Amino acid sequence: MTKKVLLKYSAEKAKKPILALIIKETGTLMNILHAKFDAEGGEILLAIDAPDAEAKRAIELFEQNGIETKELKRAIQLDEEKCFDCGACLSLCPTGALRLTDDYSIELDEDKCIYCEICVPSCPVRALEISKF
Amino acid sequence: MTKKVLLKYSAEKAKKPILALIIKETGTLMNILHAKFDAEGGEILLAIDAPDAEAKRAIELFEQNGIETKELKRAIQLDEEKCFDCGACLSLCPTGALRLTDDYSIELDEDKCIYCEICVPSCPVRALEISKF
Amino acid sequence: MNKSVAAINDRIKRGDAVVVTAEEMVEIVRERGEVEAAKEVDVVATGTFGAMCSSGAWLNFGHADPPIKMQRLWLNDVEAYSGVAAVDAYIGATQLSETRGFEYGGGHVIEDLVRGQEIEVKAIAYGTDCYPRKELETTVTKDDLNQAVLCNPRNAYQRYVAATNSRDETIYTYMGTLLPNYGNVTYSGSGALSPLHNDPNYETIGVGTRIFLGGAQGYIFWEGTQHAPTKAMGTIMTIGDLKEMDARYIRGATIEGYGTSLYVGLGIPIPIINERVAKTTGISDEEIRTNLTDYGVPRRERPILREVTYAELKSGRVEVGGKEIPVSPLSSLKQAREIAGTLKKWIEDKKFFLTQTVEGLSTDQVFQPMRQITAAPVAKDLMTREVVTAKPSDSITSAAKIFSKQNFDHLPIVDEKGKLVGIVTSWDIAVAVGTGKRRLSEILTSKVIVASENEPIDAIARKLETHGISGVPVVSTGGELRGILTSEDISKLIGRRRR
Amino acid sequence: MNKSVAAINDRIKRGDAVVVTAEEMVEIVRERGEVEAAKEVDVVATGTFGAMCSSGAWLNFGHADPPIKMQRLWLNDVEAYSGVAAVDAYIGATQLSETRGFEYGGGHVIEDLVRGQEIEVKAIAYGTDCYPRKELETTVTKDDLNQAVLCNPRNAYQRYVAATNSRDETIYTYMGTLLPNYGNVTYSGSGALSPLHNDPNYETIGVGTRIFLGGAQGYIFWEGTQHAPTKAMGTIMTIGDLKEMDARYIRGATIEGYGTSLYVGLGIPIPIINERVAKTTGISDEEIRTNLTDYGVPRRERPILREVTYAELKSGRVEVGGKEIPVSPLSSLKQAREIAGTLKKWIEDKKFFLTQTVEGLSTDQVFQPMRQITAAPVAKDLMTREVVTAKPSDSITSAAKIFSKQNFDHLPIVDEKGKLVGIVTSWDIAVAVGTGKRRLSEILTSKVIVASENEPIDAIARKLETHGISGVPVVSTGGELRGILTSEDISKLIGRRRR
Repeated sequence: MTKKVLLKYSAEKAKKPILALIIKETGTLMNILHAKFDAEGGEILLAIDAPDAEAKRAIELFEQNGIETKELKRAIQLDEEKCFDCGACLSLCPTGALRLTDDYSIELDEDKCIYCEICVPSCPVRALEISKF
Repeated sequence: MTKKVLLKYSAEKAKKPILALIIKETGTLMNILHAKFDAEGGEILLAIDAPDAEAKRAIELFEQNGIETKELKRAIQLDEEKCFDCGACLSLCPTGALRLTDDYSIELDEDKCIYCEICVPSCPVRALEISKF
Repeated sequence: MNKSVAAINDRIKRGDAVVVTAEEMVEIVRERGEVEAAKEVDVVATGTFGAMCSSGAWLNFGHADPPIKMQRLWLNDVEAYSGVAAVDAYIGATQLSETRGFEYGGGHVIEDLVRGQEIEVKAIAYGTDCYPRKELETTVTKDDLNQAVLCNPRNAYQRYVAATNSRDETIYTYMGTLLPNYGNVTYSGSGALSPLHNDPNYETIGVGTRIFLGGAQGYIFWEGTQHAPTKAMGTIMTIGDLKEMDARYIRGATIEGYGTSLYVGLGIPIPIINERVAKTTGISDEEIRTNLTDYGVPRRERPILREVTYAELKSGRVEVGGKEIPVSPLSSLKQAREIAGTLKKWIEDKKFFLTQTVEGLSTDQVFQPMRQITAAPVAKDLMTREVVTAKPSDSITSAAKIFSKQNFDHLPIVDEKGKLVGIVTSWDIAVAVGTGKRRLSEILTSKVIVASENEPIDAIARKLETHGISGVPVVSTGGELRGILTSEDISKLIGRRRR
Repeated sequence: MNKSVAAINDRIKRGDAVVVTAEEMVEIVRERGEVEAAKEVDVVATGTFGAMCSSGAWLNFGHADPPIKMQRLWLNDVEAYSGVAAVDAYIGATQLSETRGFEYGGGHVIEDLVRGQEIEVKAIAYGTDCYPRKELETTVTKDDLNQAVLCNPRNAYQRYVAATNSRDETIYTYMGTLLPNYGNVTYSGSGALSPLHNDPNYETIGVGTRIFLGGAQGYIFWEGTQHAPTKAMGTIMTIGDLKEMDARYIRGATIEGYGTSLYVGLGIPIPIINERVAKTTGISDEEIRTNLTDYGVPRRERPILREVTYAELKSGRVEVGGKEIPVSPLSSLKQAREIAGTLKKWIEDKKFFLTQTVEGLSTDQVFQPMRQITAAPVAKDLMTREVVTAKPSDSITSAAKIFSKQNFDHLPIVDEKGKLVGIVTSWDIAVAVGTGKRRLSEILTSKVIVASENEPIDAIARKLETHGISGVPVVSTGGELRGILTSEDISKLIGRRRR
């Protein structure tokens, strides 16, 4: 199963190519879902598509390199029956996981979701739901 | 000043011509404003237009003849500014003192009023007022 | 022959239109027939001035600083409803003052607004980031309001029932004070002048009809609540600018023992577009019938005593059971006539033009009772059936023994056929012993307040309250004692309901 | 060239009418000009789907047996208003449930009614001779109601301001959740599709205009509250039969931290009666401007940051202070487009005909603030001006002495110019003594929640509540300490108000 891991970089760590180094070292497939990053540090959301043990090893390596990691054990759902595409959630989403399509529909790209849950109560018809597992 | 006196006759007293006798005896001017009367007894509303002492004497004579008397020390007013001629009072008035004219206006004939006050609270705009003196 | 509203408006513009009141039209149709009347007359002006409880006004106060989203608000201590946007509120005619009770209500607030008087506003709120304010007090007149619009969900009942009272006590109803034993009759509506009765088929009246409303020009914008055209009980929703109205035609009212209301002056111009409409505007008081109804029975379906015509009602006397009973109109016939006259003059003076409606009103809507999920309990559902009784011939001493063993304070006295003939209380017994009386027949109270087996508990509860008593014997229609119902039995029920 | 509504209706009847949506019309006018567009197009269909707080419904329940005159009533625990006749009531969109708070309100009751769901009805009454019943509980669906009519005092704002937030905390407003430090922008209205913006001169829109309302055919029956056509902020009152509506276009909503509302789908058909109207229906998002407003300032007059166009807003990003800020529409643009499309289809399918209005709407009405008789108190009116302060360089010990003599728990720390640099509490002192700190500079909290001298008390009260604090230093615009305001000072004021 794909693990979603949020990496938090401090300003100091942001200068080093830690991600590249770890990918090189482990050979694990890691997909960058979302990154928000500058000289002050930032966040990278990774999807690690590997057997459990291998994924665990990669996460340990990040920690050893001084990167804070957080495994996201959640799922978010947009109930399309309830959603009437008002977009109240759009501007609250920090990663662009919620976005407006060309025909003004709301679309949820769960890959980008960091489960901050700011959008959930903002939905006037409770069409956004977080489940934890 | 004219005194208004309400005479209450029992069935027994109703049979005797007491009013006629007293008028004859005293010579006092007494005007019958309103009467409701049958074999069971009833009421007569009198206006006695005589000096105080003379009127008092006449009232005493009624009492001596077993007629209950009640001097009406009141005045009723219909505030024509407030009244909008709905007629809620009309059917409550036991003596016809409140009546509808041909043009559907409410008219108050105070001479006929026995100050029962049933009409007062029935007026939706409080246009009927009783004052006591 | 057919005339269009546009053609009639052209005639009004030219000063050629023939406008008559509905009363005048009765004579014209009677004398010349509807065919001639339709040719001659262009507009018939109607009018009514009666208590219309389903009236109220939308008010907009403008924003306060800091802003408030009014959660609850009071106008001269009468609660208005603000369950809409921040500073919009609806004040209804029957809402009572929290300090002055029946003497002042929403209807009076509306009249005071029309009169230009200052109204005290108090509001509370829960407070939000955009509307932080939680309390507000100010005073306003209609001039301070952005909108002050009379907006009535039910006006101008085509006709209404006439009311009387079979009970042996005076009752206070929305049909006015009703004297005991059919002592009087009340009715409402202006008969031949009634706006909706002049076009009962809704050929000319509909959504968008311009009308006389409270002295201003207003509009019909929907069928009214309880609209029942097939029963000649049509109603309309109306709207008009309160700021333009005249307090002569908008009057707050107190209906004794019932509550407050609003007298609304309303007139509809009927364009005589064809002979059918000419005929319906020719309707006379003799032709408008209604049911004389017994308000002494506190049920949804009240017994009908007879049919009466508005002609009889307007005569001031109605026969009930061989007696001539005095009548109260409740609506002001004088003002109804004045309104029709004013509307006629407005049209003649080219100040008022007719509208072509944008949609008709329903002609087949019916008025249904409320859906109830539980039957209302009646006396026999709650009464105690096993009642110890005594006979009139029983001795005081034997009755005294009963009281010593029982836990209630009223001993019903029944005759040999089981018919209730009176009641004796422990206090009566005590007095009897003191004064040397021997038999119950000497001391029983024969005037007993009773309930019938099928009388609803709510009505009995009101009876107990009104008379300040703690229980009543329950009797059959034949007068036989069937049980006893006490306020305690009723409290138990209400306790169950509240759970 | 001029066309009459009647002629357009004839074309609709014949199947010849050219109907386009307001978005399509933008292109037509842009490409061919209004003269050609007026010849070609008969009707422009508009649409909007947004939260419209000033919405609600009139309901008639029919009479209960025994009858009740509802004095207060609740629908699914949301209070409705029955200050009118016995069984009429108005339920408003923003009225909150008494058991579920912000999660359920009048808007949800209305949606549930439209969906045909059962609604719990509870009512109480004071009881009268004609309406003896004092309590009622039942359940109803819309089918059980005699009338269920959406009747909205304010719908379809022509346009509305856009909102952002200067504060350093998230705020919850009727414009949605606003992130700190201009973190996002929200707006409402459908821009080029906006019904009233397509006929801003009210040449075709007025009393009696038939519209798409909640999926049914409804009507405009008056100007809406806060109607301000000269500011391009016109509004309308609307009515339509709830029983015929579709829950797709009538949705109860919770606005986080603000309350409940109702999303209403509304579309107005604009008959292209002349070239002026063709031109106004050609308006594009680029031409519709509105003010980006700072909702961080909790006052009636909120600062305006800049003007933005609906084109910018719809692009999803707006520039504020050199930064691109994400935007939320709040109204559903997708549903607005769908509504315009449905209305277009209804007309093409001869299911919907236009109306000739019976009266215009005001074109010069203005929206005034509330009349207030007392100025709202601000910080400087209530604050304590004599405040004992300390300097950052003062010793812990000297500060401890101040606490021993004073009756408050916060010691403001000011620099030599009187500027507030931090605050120290008695708890800080205790900890400092325990950990061997010496100077106040080592322990002071520099992030202090403050109030400004002219900040309204209501806003400060909310601040104290939100942050769970008992008082704030009051500072000048330059940051100098001017006083202290505690919740106690505020309670005293509120106590005075309540007397």
